[in-house]
Amino acid sequence: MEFNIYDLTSFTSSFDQLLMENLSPFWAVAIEMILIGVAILAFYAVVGLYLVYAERKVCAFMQCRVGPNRVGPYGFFQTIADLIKLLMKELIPIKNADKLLFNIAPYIVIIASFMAIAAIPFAKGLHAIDFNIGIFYIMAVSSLGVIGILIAGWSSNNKYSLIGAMRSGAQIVSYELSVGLSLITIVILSGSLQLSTIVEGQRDGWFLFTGHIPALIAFLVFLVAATAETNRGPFDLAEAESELTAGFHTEYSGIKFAFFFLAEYMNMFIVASIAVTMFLGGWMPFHVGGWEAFNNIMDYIPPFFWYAGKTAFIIWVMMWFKWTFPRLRIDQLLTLEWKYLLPINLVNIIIMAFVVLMGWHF
Amino acid sequence: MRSIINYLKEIFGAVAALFKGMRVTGYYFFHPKEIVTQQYPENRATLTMFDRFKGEVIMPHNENNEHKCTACGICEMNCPNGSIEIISEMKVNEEGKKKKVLSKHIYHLGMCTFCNLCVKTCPSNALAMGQDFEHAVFDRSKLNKVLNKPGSVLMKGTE
Amino acid sequence: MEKEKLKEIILGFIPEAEISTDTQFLTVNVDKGQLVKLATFLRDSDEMAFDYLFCESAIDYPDHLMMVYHLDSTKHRHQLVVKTKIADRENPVIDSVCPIWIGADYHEREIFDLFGIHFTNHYDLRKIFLDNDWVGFPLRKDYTDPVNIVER
Amino acid sequence: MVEEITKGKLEEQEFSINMGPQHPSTHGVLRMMLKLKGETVKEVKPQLGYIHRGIEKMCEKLTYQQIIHLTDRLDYMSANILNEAVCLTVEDALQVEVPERVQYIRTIMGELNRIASHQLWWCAFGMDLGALTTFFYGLRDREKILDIFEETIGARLLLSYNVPGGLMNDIHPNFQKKVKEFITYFRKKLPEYDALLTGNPIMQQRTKGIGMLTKEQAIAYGVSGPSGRGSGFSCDVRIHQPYSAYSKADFKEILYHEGDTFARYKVRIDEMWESMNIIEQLIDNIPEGNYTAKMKPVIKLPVGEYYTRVEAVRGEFGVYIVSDGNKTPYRVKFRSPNFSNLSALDLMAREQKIADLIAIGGSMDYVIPDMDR
Repeated sequence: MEFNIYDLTSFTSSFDQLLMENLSPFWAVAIEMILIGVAILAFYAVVGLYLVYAERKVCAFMQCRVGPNRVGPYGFFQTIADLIKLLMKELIPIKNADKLLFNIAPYIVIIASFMAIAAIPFAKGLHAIDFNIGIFYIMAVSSLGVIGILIAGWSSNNKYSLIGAMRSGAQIVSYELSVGLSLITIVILSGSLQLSTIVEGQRDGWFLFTGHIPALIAFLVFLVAATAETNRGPFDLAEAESELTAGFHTEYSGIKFAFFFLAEYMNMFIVASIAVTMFLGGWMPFHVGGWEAFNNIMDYIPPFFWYAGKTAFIIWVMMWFKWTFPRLRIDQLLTLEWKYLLPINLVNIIIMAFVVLMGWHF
Repeated sequence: MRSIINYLKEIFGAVAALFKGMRVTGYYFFHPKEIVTQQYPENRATLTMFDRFKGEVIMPHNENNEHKCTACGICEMNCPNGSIEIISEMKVNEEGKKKKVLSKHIYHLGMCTFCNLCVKTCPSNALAMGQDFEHAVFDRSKLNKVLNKPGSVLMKGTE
Repeated sequence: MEKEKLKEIILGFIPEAEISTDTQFLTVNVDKGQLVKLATFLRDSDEMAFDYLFCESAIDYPDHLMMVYHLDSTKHRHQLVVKTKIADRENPVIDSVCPIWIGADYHEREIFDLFGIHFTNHYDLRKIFLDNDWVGFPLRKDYTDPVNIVER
Repeated sequence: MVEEITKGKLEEQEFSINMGPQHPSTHGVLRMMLKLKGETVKEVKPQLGYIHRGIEKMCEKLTYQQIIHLTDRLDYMSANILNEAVCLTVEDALQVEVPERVQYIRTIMGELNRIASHQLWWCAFGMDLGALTTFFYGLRDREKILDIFEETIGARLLLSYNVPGGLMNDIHPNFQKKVKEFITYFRKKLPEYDALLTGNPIMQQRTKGIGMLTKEQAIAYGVSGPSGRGSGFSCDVRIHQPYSAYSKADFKEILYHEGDTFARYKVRIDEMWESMNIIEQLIDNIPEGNYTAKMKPVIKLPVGEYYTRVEAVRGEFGVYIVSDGNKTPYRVKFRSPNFSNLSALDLMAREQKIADLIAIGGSMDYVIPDMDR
């Protein structure tokens, strides 16, 4: 099977060569970095804004409402208008707040999510850095955000914020475990930590299908744990609107609040991307063994669209969670992790290791 | 062993119940026909209020610019909030009798609680409830309305 | 239980109580010194079992204040009204029934706030609605407030 | 500081936190002073009075017809039932026999009001637990009732429909048809509530065994209505002292004995079914007749004291009128259910988490204007 038609590797590598030939290696790398940085920045802003829009539309439809429909057709520019509003809003200085930490917290949160995006393979060749420990890197970086949340809660000089931040800390420390373990299950199956290898390994079938039941369980566990890790849905204890008014970002206004807000949606995007890369074959098209014609048609859909579609689906599922379920209490949240997800996960890893050892996977 | 079975049962039961809830929201997501939102300013043309809707107190006038208010002051007395003020004057009518005539029926919309007592107690049915509900104004003083139209007179035959 | 029978039992316990049976509920007028004694009896005796204080109010009459307790029995489903006169309008003091019916707590705080009746033995007698520096007792008949009360 | 920590001098401290008056889940302007230890609530001190309007004082200056519109503004979610209470008191005092038609309509309106209120409670309770979608489903269904009200009465929330002696105006010709339509509609939608929230394991974990209130405590604190019935306190005035047309309908009192938040939740859900039963029994049998009894334009109650108990949505509502024979009452006391229910909050919320406090508050269904009066 060949699907080189949409292979972007040749394009990116020729561009790289062009720069390398004409410039010193230092400048070539510098220009590449700037270009990639700008591209990611733009991508980040657009995706973040439109995820907010998507969330508002999705929840509106689930609630028998229309959702934003005033700014532009179907309210398409609503979030851009919101962003402009947030940019122009006053940044309220908080009395007795720790100025340095208070100002630095939103940046930590948003930088953490920025860094994670760099390692995500969007399509063949459309990949900023292909680490050999890619998945490990994403896990490490994406969990940095909690430091920002803790700092925000601590420095706001507000008891609600503090409670929210502490909840968030406890939550992420525990759920990081489940996220890691469920990904390790797939790493066992693929035998690699490198994201490009993992995606390539799913050429003949996504890991969700080839890995039998253990992969399915790992996927479900990952979905739950990832929702928890992004402070969303039924696990939004750090914000817990009805209890803590707004939790850790109670005292933030204007663009600083927007940073938290954007980072939340980008984190959702990142975990959805990880889920797609690890379980649903990344940018690989959907193939059914034996159906050549069907597979060929699938190949004509560009890999980026495959990737985006799958990510959108996962994000939609996470939104579905959020708009259906009530929030858990902090002790129940920890019970769910330590009494249910973690044991299931550990057993699951052993089963997966056994399956791989015996060669029972496809 | 039993505890493990119970443990698994618990998990599956919970997941099934969660899925039941998701089915409800999922159903509405895929059925945009169930949307109940009214597009308010756009549907102004078709939006009709119920006949009995209590939007404001009005004084109906007929085509000859006549109303039925005899300035008896019962509505003013019955209003619990003091939102009605009646200013009347004594005038000599054609028969040479002195009679109370309404000069201004002042209605403070901002103080009205729409309890319907003025309409209910009016002995000559001079007042009614109007269906207009868009009362927002930029100045509070605009909420003080004079209900009788300028130049209007008492309808013939109303006592 | 019939009003007459209730009357008999209460008179047997406190002979000097004035009881009227022709009102909606059986009404017992007691001296304020005997209130707690009567209340304890009403709650604890098996025949009475008035365990549910559903309303407690005060009335300001020109020469005295009146406390009114509306009682219900969830066991026998009979009702009773206990009334107590407080003669001193300047410095009204009465024993709290809070230790007997804990539900009286908020009602007594409200009465303390709006009538200025002081309850002894109440565990947490604070103003409930008004500010701590509010002067006067609004529900009394002689209360005047030229700013907030507009007379017509 | 560092020395203190290393010497172990710095003990764990309780800290106090203000919840409200501006807080998303205090359902109005209730302010609670909490003492917390970590996430555990050690003490709740409610502070009232943020919308104290002195309605009892105002009533002393108004005639009996005018009082009605003030009772709307107590528990605005059960306005019709509160109106009815005042009307019943006046009618009792004057010994006026109201037409049977009026009694039927009052009962139906009251039950519709109860359903509407429980629907809003359900929305808000879901929101308190963090399930935001419930809010819209509840309001969507409540809209149908409000439309029925609007067509007949002309108002949606502050109804002022009852007047001493009868009703403000007769029911709209469409009324019966619309009510029946609503009941068939809502019988289909109510199971959806169960699927979305009642059966949800997260919700059940959040509510079962939380905020315990025993029957004895409920009676002692005077916690009535659905909150009291969740503790097994049989306090339904509609059963024990039937008024209006309740004696003509066959219905049962919803009682749960667990006394936790989930029991209170279930009582309200079941009450919606039961209210629909009552309406269905009465709606086709509304007798013909006048919509008001003959009343004098100026109502003067005979000297004396009058007390009426009705079952409002949140519990037993009482009107205590002391008359000195004038056209205005000498003293009016409203026994509001929320006021008594609130006094038990501290007892229920102690040693629970903050999130539980919100759930308990939601299950008690507070309406703040009713407390403050």
